[in-house]
Amino acid sequence: MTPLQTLPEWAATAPAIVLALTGLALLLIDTIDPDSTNNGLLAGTATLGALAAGGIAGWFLINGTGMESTGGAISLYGDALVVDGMSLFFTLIFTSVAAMVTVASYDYLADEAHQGEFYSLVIFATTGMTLMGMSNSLATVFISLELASLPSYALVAFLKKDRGSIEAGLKYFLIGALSSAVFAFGISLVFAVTGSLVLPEVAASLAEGTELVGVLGLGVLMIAGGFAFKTASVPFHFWAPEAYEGAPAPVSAFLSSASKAAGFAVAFRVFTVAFPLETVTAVGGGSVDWSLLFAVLAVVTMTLGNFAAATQNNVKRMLAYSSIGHAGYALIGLAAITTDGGAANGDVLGASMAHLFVYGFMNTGAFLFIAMVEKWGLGRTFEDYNGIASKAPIAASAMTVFMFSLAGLPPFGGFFSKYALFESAIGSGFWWLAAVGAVNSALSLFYYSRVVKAMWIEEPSKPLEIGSQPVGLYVAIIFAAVGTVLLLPGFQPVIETAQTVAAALF
Amino acid sequence: MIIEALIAVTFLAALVTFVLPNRYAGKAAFALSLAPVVGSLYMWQQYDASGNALLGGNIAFETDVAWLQLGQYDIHWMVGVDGISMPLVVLTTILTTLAIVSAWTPISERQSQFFGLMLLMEANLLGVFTALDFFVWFIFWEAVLLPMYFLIGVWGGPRRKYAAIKFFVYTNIASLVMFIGFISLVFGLGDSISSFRLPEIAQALQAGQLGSFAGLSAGALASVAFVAMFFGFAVKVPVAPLHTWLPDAHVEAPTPVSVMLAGVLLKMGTYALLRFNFTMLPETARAFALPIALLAVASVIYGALLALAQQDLKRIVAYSSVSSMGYVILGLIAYTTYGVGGATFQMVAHGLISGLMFMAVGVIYNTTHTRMVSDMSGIADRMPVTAGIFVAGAFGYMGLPLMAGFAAEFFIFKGAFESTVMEAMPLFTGAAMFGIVIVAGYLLFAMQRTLFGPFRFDGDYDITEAPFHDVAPLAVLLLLTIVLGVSPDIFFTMIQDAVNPILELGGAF
Amino acid sequence: MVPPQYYLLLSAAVFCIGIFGLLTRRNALLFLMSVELMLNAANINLVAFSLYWGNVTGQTFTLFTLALAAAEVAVGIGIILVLYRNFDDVDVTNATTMRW
Amino acid sequence: MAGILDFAPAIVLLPFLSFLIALGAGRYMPKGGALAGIGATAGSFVLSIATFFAVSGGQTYNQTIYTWAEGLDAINLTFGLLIDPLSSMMLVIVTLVALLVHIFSLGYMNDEGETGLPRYYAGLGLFTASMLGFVVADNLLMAFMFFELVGLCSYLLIGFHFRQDGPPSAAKKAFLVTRFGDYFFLIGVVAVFATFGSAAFAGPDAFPVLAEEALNGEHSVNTFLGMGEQAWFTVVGLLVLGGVVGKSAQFPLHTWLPDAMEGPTPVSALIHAATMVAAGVYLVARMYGFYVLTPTTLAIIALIGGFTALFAATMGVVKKEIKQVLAYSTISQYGYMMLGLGAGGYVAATFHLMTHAFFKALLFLGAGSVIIAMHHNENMWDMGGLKDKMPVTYYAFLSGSLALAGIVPFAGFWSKDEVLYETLIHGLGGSPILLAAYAMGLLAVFFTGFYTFRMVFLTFHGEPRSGTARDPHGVRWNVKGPLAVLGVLAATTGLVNMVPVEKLFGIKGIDFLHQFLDGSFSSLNAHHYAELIPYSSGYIGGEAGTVAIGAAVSLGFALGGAALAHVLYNVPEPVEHTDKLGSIKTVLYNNYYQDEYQVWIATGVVQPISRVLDKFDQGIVDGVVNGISSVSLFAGGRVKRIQTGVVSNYAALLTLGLTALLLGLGLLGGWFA
Repeated sequence: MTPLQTLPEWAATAPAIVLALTGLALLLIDTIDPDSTNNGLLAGTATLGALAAGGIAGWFLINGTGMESTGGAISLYGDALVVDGMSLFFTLIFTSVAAMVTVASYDYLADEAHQGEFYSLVIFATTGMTLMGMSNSLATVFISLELASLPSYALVAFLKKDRGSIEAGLKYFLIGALSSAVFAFGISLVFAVTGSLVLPEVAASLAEGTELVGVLGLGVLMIAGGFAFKTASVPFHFWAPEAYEGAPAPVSAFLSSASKAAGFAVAFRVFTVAFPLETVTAVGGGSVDWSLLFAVLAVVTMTLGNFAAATQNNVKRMLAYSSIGHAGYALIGLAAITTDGGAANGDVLGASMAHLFVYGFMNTGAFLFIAMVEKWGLGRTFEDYNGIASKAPIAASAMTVFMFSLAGLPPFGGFFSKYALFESAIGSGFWWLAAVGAVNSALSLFYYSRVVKAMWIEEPSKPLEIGSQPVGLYVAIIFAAVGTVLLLPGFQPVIETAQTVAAALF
Repeated sequence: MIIEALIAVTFLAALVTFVLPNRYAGKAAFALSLAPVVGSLYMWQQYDASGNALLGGNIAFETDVAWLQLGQYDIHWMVGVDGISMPLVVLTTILTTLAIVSAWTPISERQSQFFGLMLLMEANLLGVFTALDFFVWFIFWEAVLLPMYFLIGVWGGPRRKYAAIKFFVYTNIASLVMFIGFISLVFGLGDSISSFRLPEIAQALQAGQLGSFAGLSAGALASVAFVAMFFGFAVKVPVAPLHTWLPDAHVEAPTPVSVMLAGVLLKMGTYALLRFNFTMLPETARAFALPIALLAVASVIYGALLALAQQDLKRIVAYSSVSSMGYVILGLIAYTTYGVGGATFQMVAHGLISGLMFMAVGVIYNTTHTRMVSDMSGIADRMPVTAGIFVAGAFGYMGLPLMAGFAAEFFIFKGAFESTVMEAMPLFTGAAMFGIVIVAGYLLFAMQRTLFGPFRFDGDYDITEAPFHDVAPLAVLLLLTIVLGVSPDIFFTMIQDAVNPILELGGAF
Repeated sequence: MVPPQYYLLLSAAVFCIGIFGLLTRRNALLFLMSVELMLNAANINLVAFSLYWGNVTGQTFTLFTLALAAAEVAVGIGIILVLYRNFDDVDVTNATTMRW
Repeated sequence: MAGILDFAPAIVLLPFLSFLIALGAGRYMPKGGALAGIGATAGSFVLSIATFFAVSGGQTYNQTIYTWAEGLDAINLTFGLLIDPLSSMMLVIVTLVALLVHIFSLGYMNDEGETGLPRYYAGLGLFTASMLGFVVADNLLMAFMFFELVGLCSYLLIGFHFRQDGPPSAAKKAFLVTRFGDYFFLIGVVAVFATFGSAAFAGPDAFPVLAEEALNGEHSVNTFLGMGEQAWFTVVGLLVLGGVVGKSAQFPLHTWLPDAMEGPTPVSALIHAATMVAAGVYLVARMYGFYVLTPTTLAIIALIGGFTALFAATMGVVKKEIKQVLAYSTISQYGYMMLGLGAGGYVAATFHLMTHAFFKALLFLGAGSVIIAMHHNENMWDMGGLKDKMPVTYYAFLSGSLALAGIVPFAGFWSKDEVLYETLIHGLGGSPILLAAYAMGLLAVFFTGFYTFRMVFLTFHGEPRSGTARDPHGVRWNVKGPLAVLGVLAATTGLVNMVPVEKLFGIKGIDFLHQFLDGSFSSLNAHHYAELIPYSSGYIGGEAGTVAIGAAVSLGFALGGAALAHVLYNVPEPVEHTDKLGSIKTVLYNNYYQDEYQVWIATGVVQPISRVLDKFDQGIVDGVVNGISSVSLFAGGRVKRIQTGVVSNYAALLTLGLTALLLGLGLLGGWFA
């Protein structure tokens, strides 16, 4: 018996509500006195809000809200939203990333204008992501996706005087607009075929079959495209390198970790609930086998990401490409789903979620380290990183942890999450996907270790001076590093939860 | 719990050393590193196991607690030692301590980090040799590479960056291939196992539980996995032609690191070969006897001939390591008590002797600041003690009787000659044994040019006898070499005890 | 009544026009307009098939789409504004400081 | 009962002790540890004598005293002592020579003010200990191990003067060449273990006995590579023989020995007379029971021996340095021993081993004394007329020379004659190979006589040819003493085995050595070997006649050689007559270019190969490794080019990608069916 039974059902959306209120509160604070920029207060409020939402989500998870143990998923507002284990799990990812980002921004934005807007945008975007995780209808999917995207555009272009930031914002926006158009068209096509937008109903009507298989296929493909944009997967990835490189580093962290995860969250739900593989592979003589589609995307994405990352001179851009590569790994979660998979489907999907969870820590940490280096004004290329370890050993050690963990080396969290992913892929018979992934992570080791090499082994070309010791950034980075390390011994609960909640989708 | 204690103490020692000021780090690291030495010697004295840890023998100091349920198979924290790992544990602790002492002179900057990393590496090495769950083992296995990467990269010679990255990426890719091979094997076992505990897996394989996987029949799967794992470990050993990272790493690494690299890290490869390939897939190994024996002979002769062509003392010893490790492979494939036992004994013997040689080269380098044979001659005139130990060590390397090297090599030759895996084993043995002539060749040439003849030195350092703390480790190693050579049974009995079960393994599929 | 296939063809045509414009125009504003065209192609479908299926889901969703399109344009205009400030032009192919 | 033989281990341990003492405390001791060495070797000598008499009294000793490696489900590898007539005799020889060499060293090293004496005496001690360990070894493995240690000591002692260029190089060569032989020996050891599961010389599982039984089909052994017993035993025998050829400096591995003259002269004496070089021949005698089973091996041994005897002798005739002459004479003399063993003359060879030990030690020490006198000038052409200046040396040296040349009644005559006699009768018994070997041996006698007396005359006779020769440096008791002892021995040891006398005049029982070697273990005594010898004997005019003829002929040749030397060199002002040899001269001076081709093999073949391999390793093998990485980096460089930075292109590519997926899935994936 859990205390939740005593609450009304809408309370299940508490995380989203809390986030939304926080966002409003931030705007309020900013309007009360728009001139003085009380950075600490703003950052504090944002972080508190994020942590509160995360805490609630965690509490729900522990209490089993929306899971079998308490009577299954809680669906609200005419099935437009649904709160279940998966949405809560992803909420945890979004909020923790958001918290780290807001804390880090405390230093990063110290002498920027419009801080109130910044934090509120971050929080609103987080709200959108949370809703993406919950949305159970193509309509809410589209809306929440836009709610997450629009603030992101603004955040990327936040540094109005910085050409890089503007260019990044422009590209992100244009590609985003295009993708959302494609996405919307896809939705319209699916509606045309099924006459409904609510995911289960779509599935139901598909189960009865249709003669417009071609239209359905096109629609599915375009919807997949919309998600591919959000997750920075081929061929909708083009915005990612520039956006991540040009955007303020905390924003890059936010986008590459949380936004990507959000894209996967909604993709997982839409494709497993609205287009169950066993249904769509036998619809009206056609076979819309989207797992094949994602298998192709996964292979292309991880390969392209890793190969392109291998030859970058700019650490930030290298990380951008590596984050494309990781999108490829995560796609395995969808690619390895089979019609007769049963438990294996839940395992691989859960493994993908667990990987995104760990990725949330190590990748955010890595980008925040870059934020710190930018703060120090050292530059973004590998050469600029030479010898940092001699000045800031702790931060450098943290970055080393992130790099090796991203490469999937033990003894760090990335090893188990990646292993779990490949292991479950093998478990559902996609050993060749796992093999490709393994080869790619071997290559990735090369460019990740370049960063380590620069920091520890190379001699600084010019005498490097490190000014401040930004507290907020340090806190965030060390938090991320500790998380990354502890996720090796403590991986058990993560993978367990992820796979349980994923299994609930099938 | 003693193993956990051993590893934990070493980890703590590393952490303590990290935070110490540079000027105390060396001495402190030495003092701290005595704890694991004592611990391992205590273990050896208390050692009461029998049989092979993977094949149902009773395991000494065993711990086994469930850790992770990851997908289909559980991961346990399982550690313990048997006759194969016990000597290597002792070797690791002793060699680390000596290496630390030998590092006092050459390491002049960022000492606390250096010695901390040395201890960190020791802790991981202890983990590698004691872990009995695949994942625990693999985590330590990989974790060894990180300190090594920094030790070469930060404190190394002029081309250290290239050497470090090469070593790191090369060995990591090898580990990955090995990892894939082993995992596919595990999946081939299907539901017949419930965890990654090596004993469980080995016994399941023996029980013929291996099924088909990824469209491969059991036999094919075994072959593929065997090849993948062999490749992975062969890089580490290293077996020619996968050895090219070794000379670079050795030449660039500071001497104490070379000592650890040649003395212990290479043994990880042969240890793993024995534990995985030759214990878990004996039938496949026997089926591959011909190529493996060829590789072994190739490594021995090729490595020795390459050593003959070198001008850099360190490169000479580095290539001769390739040669010596070839003997180990030959002994392993022999599948006889003396063959496999001798191979295991050679791991310890070569650990001591190669460590001794590298240290000796290092001591000379500390004073001359060059390792080029052509740059000096008649050093023995100014550094008699060092030269004397150098000569003794060199003869140990040539397999002089009553020194550990001879015992190991003779065991291997005897075991390989009478092996039944192939009709032609005697021929391969004979071919490999020619290594003892070539090794004598290049070591004698090197000694004649550097140590003997009229004193000549192209350099402006005054050559005097090395300080006590440089020579002491050499003396200790020499003593150990002779002790092991005079009574190999110190380790050989327990080694045989652990090795013999492997020889009885029949065909599982 | 008009069979739904025609609506599909119409919307497809509009969508393609949008893509064509977006590929050929370098002016950011025209780019934006093309995107609007594509969104409207979606709207055509939604409305038409909402009629076809006899429910209002599609039409309601169309309203949302329109609103979102407006919001998108708002953000877009803002970005294009700063683009103009920094690059003195609204040509989207100018901003190429980052590549490869 | 604790018989004297239970102290046998002490014979080995005492010199080892002196090694430790000299090494550790030598620099604090008077004479740099010499006294310790002398005391130790004296002790060993006394014990050896006691052992010798105990053995002649019929006692024997064969026990395992230490298990080196205990095999679980496998055989043990052990150390043990085997004291039988052969080893006890050898013990006496080695300890005596070692003792005398130690004493002589006082004069040669200490009095000459050499530095590094502790190292020197430590080396001597270890050398003696190793050799003694080898002599008493009761199995092949132990024998091999001490065999190797002997090699090590020779390396250390030959290279004693490591500050010069020559000695280290000579030491390296000595170790390397013998190592090459030992390579085959080691394979042989391994093969013996693999074949018989035991490498014991004596006892129930002695491998010669097992081999014998195997050949008689009473016992089965593992053979390899699909060979039959006979063939396989031959192979094993030849493998072990490799070590013998190396250590005993037989053709073609003799090249290291002349260079080894770089070592201090007493060391040369030790190496040539009693230890290193003797080890090879002793090994054959030790496992003679195995060799007699394979006629092929015996024939090869005989041929190698005969050829080496002649070959080395010819090279000896043109040498300038006194020690060089002695070096080649050593090679030649060990050739005789091999000849004797190969020809089935077990006792004869052993006999020659003993006599040679004494007179060769004598000659080297004599040469050493001369060298001291000549202030370390070894060139005989700078000597001459020393006989009046240093009579003791002269007469002792003369005695040794007569023995070497094989002039009756000096030791060498009896032993060499018996070797040749055995060869002759077995050759006549129907073995042309042996006859050929005999011919070579006989011819060698002539050259031996010649170069020996050429050496004597040039050194001691005629007029002094240099200032130092006119006024030589004196030598003290510690030089003269050993010379005197050995001089007497060289003259008299022959009498222990006067077989010809016995045969001619029918005096029974004066072939003491024969009787002695017939004693003890049935499987190790001369009788047993004699039964197994695969030769039959043939005679010319009866046994006595053959003895007479053989003796007369060999004596005649020896005297002939001596006479020629007398004519050419025993004149006031001798000159070189080598020009008379014409082109042969250069060949002889260059030792038949043996060194040249061996050095060429090392530096002209092996080193280039290794350099090529090095290039290959750096270029190809490593190139592939680096190539893989650069290829993937290049690929990366290309892949990232699609990121042109122009957003319109992105849109285009995006659309293209979508279309491509559309088509791909439509055509291949079966969507839109």
